[in-house]
Amino acid sequence: MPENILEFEQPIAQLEAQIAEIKRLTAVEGVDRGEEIALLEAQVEQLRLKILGDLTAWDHTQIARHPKRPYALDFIRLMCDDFLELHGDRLAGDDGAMVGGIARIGEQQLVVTGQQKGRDIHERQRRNFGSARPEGYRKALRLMRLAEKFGRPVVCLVDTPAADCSVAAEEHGICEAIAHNMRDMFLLTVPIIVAVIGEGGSGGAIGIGVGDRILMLEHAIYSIIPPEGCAAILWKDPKRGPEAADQLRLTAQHALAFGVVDEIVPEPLGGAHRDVDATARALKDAVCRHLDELSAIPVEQLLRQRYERFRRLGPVLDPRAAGQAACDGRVDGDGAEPAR
Amino acid sequence: MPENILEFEQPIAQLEAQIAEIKRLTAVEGVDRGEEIALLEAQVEQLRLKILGDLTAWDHTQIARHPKRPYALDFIRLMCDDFLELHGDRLAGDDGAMVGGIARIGEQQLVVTGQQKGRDIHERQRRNFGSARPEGYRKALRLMRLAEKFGRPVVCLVDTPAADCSVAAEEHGICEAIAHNMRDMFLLTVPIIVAVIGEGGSGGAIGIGVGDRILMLEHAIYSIIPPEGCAAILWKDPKRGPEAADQLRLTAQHALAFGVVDEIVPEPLGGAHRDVDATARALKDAVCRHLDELSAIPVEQLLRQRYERFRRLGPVLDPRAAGQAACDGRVDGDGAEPAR
Amino acid sequence: MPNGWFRRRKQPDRAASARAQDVPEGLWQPCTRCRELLFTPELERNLKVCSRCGYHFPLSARQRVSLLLDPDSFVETDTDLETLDPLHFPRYLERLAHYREVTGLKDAALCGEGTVEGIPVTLAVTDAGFLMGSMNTVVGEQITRTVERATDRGWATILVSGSGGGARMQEGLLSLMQMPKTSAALARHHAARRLAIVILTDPSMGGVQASWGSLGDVILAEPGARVAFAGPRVAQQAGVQKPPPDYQTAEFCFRHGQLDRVCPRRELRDTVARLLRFAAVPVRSAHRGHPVLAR
Amino acid sequence: MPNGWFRRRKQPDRAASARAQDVPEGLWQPCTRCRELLFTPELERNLKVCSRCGYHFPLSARQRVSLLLDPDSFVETDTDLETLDPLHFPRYLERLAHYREVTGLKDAALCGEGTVEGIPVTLAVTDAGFLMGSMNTVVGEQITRTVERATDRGWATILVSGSGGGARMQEGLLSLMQMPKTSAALARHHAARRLAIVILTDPSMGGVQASWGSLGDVILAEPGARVAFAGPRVAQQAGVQKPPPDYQTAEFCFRHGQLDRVCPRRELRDTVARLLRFAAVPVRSAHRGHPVLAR
Ligand SMILES: [Zn+2]
Ligand SMILES: [Zn+2]
Repeated sequence: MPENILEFEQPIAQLEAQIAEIKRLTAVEGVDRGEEIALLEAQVEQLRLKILGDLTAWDHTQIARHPKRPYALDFIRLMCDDFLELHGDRLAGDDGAMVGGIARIGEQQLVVTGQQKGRDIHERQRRNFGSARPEGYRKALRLMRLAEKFGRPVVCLVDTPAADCSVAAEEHGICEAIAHNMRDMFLLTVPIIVAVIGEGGSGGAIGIGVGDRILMLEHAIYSIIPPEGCAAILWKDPKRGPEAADQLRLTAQHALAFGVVDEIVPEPLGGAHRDVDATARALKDAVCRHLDELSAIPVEQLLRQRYERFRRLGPVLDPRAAGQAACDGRVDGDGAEPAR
Repeated sequence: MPENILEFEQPIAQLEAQIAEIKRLTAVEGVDRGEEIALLEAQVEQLRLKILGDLTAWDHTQIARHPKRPYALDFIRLMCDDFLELHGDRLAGDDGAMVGGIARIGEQQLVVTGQQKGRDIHERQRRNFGSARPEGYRKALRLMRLAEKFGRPVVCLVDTPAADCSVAAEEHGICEAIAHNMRDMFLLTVPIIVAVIGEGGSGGAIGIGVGDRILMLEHAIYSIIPPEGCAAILWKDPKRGPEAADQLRLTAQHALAFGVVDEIVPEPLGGAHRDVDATARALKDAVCRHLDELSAIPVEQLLRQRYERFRRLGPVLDPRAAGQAACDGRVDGDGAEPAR
Repeated sequence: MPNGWFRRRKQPDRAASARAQDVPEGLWQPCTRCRELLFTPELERNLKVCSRCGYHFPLSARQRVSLLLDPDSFVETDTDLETLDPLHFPRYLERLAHYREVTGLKDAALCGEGTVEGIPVTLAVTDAGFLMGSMNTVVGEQITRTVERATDRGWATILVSGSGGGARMQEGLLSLMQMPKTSAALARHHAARRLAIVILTDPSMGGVQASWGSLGDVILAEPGARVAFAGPRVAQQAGVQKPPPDYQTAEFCFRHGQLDRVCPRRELRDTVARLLRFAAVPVRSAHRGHPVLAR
Repeated sequence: MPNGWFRRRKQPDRAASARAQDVPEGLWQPCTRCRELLFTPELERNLKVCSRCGYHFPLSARQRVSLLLDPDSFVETDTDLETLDPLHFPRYLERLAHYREVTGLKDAALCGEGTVEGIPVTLAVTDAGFLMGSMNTVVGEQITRTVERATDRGWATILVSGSGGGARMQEGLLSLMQMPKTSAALARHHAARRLAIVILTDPSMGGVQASWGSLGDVILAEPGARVAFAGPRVAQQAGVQKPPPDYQTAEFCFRHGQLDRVCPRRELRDTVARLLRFAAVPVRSAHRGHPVLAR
C-alpha cells in the first residue's frame, strides 16, 4: 500500500490497489477482465463520492496537512511566471519559513509571499515546519512595501501550523512582528489577495492574512488553535483532536459562513495533492479574477473597503442597538451551507 | 594634583595649585599675601589665554574626549524639562549607547536622541563606550518617527568614537541601520537639529547626523577616522595621532569652513567640563534660536533646503562646468578662520 | 493624588468585593510573591504594590480606570455588549455566567472615556479576572470602538491589557479575527496621527499581545508582568529549552527592545500624562494627512 | 548573450591591459583561490569566473558596464571630475596620479547611462582597482549625479560597489559627507518611487556599505564578496573574537537578512533585467506621490 494514505482514504485506496493489481494481471496473463475492472471502477467512484464528499472537520484537517499537499512555492511556480525570490528582512535574518519575491501572472507584475513547509526532513527543519519567525513576517512586509512602491498587487499564501514561539522568536518580537504586519497591511495602498492554501494557523496565519479578498482552498483549515491543542485544554487529551476540530468550526465552509473568507476555491476530489496542477489552475483563476476586480477600485475606496471587510467580523449582541447584529445571517457557523 | 588634567593643561594646573596652596597658608598663618596671589592670578589668566586660546587639533581631540566632559544625558537634563526616556527599537534590543525620548524646552515639545558614553567603568561597558549598535540607530529612527507623527522637531546629540563593529553589529546590519537612518532623516517632515557635542566619529556620527542645522561645540571634533587610526594606516604608528589629528582637519573650525557645520557653539575657556551649566545654556540658546527659525519654514521648503544643504558638500573640479567649484570659498579647510 | 484612589469610585466595585471574600481575615493578607503579611488598607494606599518586594497585585478593570483617569471623569460606554456564542461552544455560556457574577462585567473588557490631567482620552481595559482577559468578539468590538471613538474625536486612546488568555478559543475564528479588526482601528488611528498608549499588566499574551498589545506609539508595562506570545504550556510543547530566568516577563521584553518603559504602578499616571502632553497640541497643518505612516 | 562581452567594448580597457601585464604568460593564469591554471580566453568567456571553484575574479569598472548593459548602449557622463584635495593630504596627489595611470579612470568611479534589455537606466560603478574603490568627493558627486539623473528622468538606477576602502580618509570630513549626500539622492529617488538596484562586488565595506551600498530596493552580491562595515583591521582592534568562518562575506550578510540574493556573475544581468521589468511600467496615478515612503 502506498504511503501517505489518510485513514478515511483507505477504503478507496484498497479498491484502487485492487484495480491496479487486476490490470497488472491482465497485462501479464492476457485475460480480458475489463468488465470486472469497469465494475470496480464504478464502485470506487461511488466510494469516492460518498467518503470524500462528506468529510469531517478532522478529515479536512488531515488533508490540509497532507505531506503531499502542494506548498506555497509549488503554487507560486505553477501559477506565476518569472518568479524571482527575494530574501531577508534587512534587519537580522532570512527566514526559510517565509518565502517571497516578485512574479508575473500574464502581464501583471506582482509580489507574492507565503509560509513554506518542507518536503523532506532537512527542508522541514530549514523551513521550521512552516512556522515563521519575526524575521519572516518582517521580510514579508518589506516585500509588500516593494509592491506598494511600484503599484503592484500582493498575493499572500497562508500555510502554517502557527507562528514560531521559540526563545529566539520572543527575543526578536514575534508579537510585534505579527501586529505590525496586520496594521501596515491595512495601510498598504495596493490590492492584497490572501489565499489560505493549507493550514491557517492562528496568529501565524493572520500575520500575513489581511487583504481585500480572502480566498480559501476547499480543504484548507483556518483555526484559532490546532484541534489537538484545543482538546488538550478542554479535555486534557490531545487525542480527542477530531472532536475539537468539529467544535472549532475550522473548515473553509465555516470560514465562509462567518464571513472570514470571501470565496472557496474548489480542490480535486480528495484534495489538492490528487491533482496539483488543477488546483493551481483553479487558484490562479480565482486570483486573476479578483485582481481584475480590485485593480479597478480607487485606492481610497480600496482601503475603506478593506477596513469595513474586517470591521464587521464578529458581530455581537448590542442591546442598545437592538436587532442589528442578530439580523446578520452570517453569524452562525453551524448554519453554514457549502459554497458550491 | 587633581586627576583628569590634560597634558597641555598642566602648566595652568600647576599655577592654580600654587595659588591654592598660598591661600591655604594665608588662612593658617594669618599673613596677608594678597599681592602675591593677585600677581599669580594674573599670570594664570595670561597662561590660560595663551594655552587655551591656541589649541592644536590634538588638544581639541583631548578635550572632546575628556572624561569629565558633559555627555548627551547631561545636556538633555540641563537643556530640557520633562524628559521622559523611551527605550527599544521594537525589533531586537535596547541599545544603551543610544538614548532618546520626549522632552520639552519651554513650550516646545520635542524628541531628543543621542549617543551616550559612560562615566564609570560599569556604565561605560553598558553604554558600549558610546559606540551605538544597529539597535541604537533603529531606536533613534523610531523616536524620530514619533516626533514626525506629532509634528515635533528632533534634536540629535552626536558623541561617539565610532559605530559598534562587533560580530553582533554586523549580524544585525550596522551598515543598513546607518544608511537607512540617513535616508529617512532626509524624508522626515519635521525640523532636525544636530549638535556634535563631543566626538563626531565617522559613520557612527552621521547615522544620526542628518539635519537642517548642524551645530558643533567649540572643542568637539568631527572626523572620518580617529587620528590614532589614521596614523596607524599612514605611518604604521598610532602614537603619531597628534600629527594625524592636524592633518585630518577635524576641529569645529575646519568643519565650519568646509560647510559641514553651520555654527560653532562656544565653550568656556578650557572646555565644556570647566562649566557644564554654561555650556548647556549656550547650546540650548543656539538650539532654540534655530528651532524658531526652522519652525517658520513650510515642510516642502524645509526638505528641499535640507537636501541642498548636504548636496553642496564636497565640491569638485568639473572642467565641463569650469570655475564653478573653485569659486566656492568654503572649499579649503586650511583657510579656516575662527568663527567668533 | 494616587492616595485614596479606591474611594473615588462611585459604584460599588463588585470585582473587588468578590475578591475580598477570598482573603481570610480581610485586614491582613500575604504577598503573593514574598509572603509578607500586608495590612490591607496600607496595601491599597500603596496602589496594591507590596511595600516589601514590589510585587504588583492584580487590579480589576475598574480599579485600573480609577488609577489612570481623573476622579469622576470616567464615562463607561458599550457596557452591555454580549457574545452571540457563534460556535455554540460546550459549557461556554455557563462559564461566562460565572465570570459575570465574579467580576460584575458583561465580558472581559471595560471601556469608555475620561480625562487624564484634564486631557480627554478614550480607554479600554481587559480584566484578567474574566476568563484570563481573553479577547472574544465582545472584547474585540469594545477595543475597536474605543479606538475609533478616539480617532473620530482627535483624542488619544489608552489600551490596558490584562489578557493572559490571548484570543479566546471558545469563539474560534471570530476571536482570531479580532486581531486584524483591532489592528485596523489602530492603523486608522495611526494614519490620523493620533496617540495610542498601550499598558501591559500581568499577564499579557498570545493574540492580544500579537495585535493591539504591540501597537502603541508607546508601550509601558508593569514590573514583573508576564508578556509573551506563547503561554508556557505552548512553549513547553514546542520544546523551548533553557529559557533565561526572566523569560516572558516585561523585563525580558524591555531588554529585547519591545517596550518603551517598565513602569512601576505609582508612575503610570504621570507617565501617561507626560505622553499625552507631548501629543496633545494639534500638529501643524503642513505635516498632516500622511497617506501612509509606516513604522 | 554574456558570451563575448569583452569584445563589445569600443575603447581599449586600460585597466585590463595594465593588469594583464601582471600575468606571467598571458594565455594562462592561476585561480586566485584554488590555484588552478586557467586558459585566459576561456576564463574571459566565463566572465572571469573560475570554472573549477567558482571564484569571481575582480572586474574593472568598464568590464562591469559591459557585463550589465546592452552592447554599445553605454554613454559615459561626468568623466572629468577631479578632487580639489581639500585637506592637502600628504602624497595624495601622487597616489591619485598613479591610479589614474593604472586604471585609466580619473577617480574611483565610472558613471553614465545605458539600457538593459532596452530599458534605460543610469549606472555608476566603483572600481576596486582605484584606491580600493574608496568614496571621495568625486565618487560621491558621481553617485549623486547618477541617482539624480535617474530620478529626474523617471528611470531606475544601478549602483555597483567595488569599494573596499569605504569613505576615503585623504579627503576627511568631506569624504564622510558623501555618505549623507548620496543617501539624500537615494531618499529622493525612493520618494519618487523609482527603482535602485545595488550590486555588491568584492570588496564592499565601510562608509560606502553604510550609505548607498545598503540603500537598494534590491541588493545583490556576487558570491564570496567581502561585505562588511569594519575592515578586518578595525574589527581586530575592536577585539572581535571568534567570528564565524564566513564572517563579513556576502553569504554571511545574506544569512543575516541584509541581501536579497547572492547572485553568480552569470545571472546578474538577467536578474537586473527581471527587476527592471517589475518596476518599469509607471505606477497608477492613485498610488503616486507619497510624501514619505519609509522602509
Ligand atoms: Zn512582596
Ligand atoms: Zn578557482
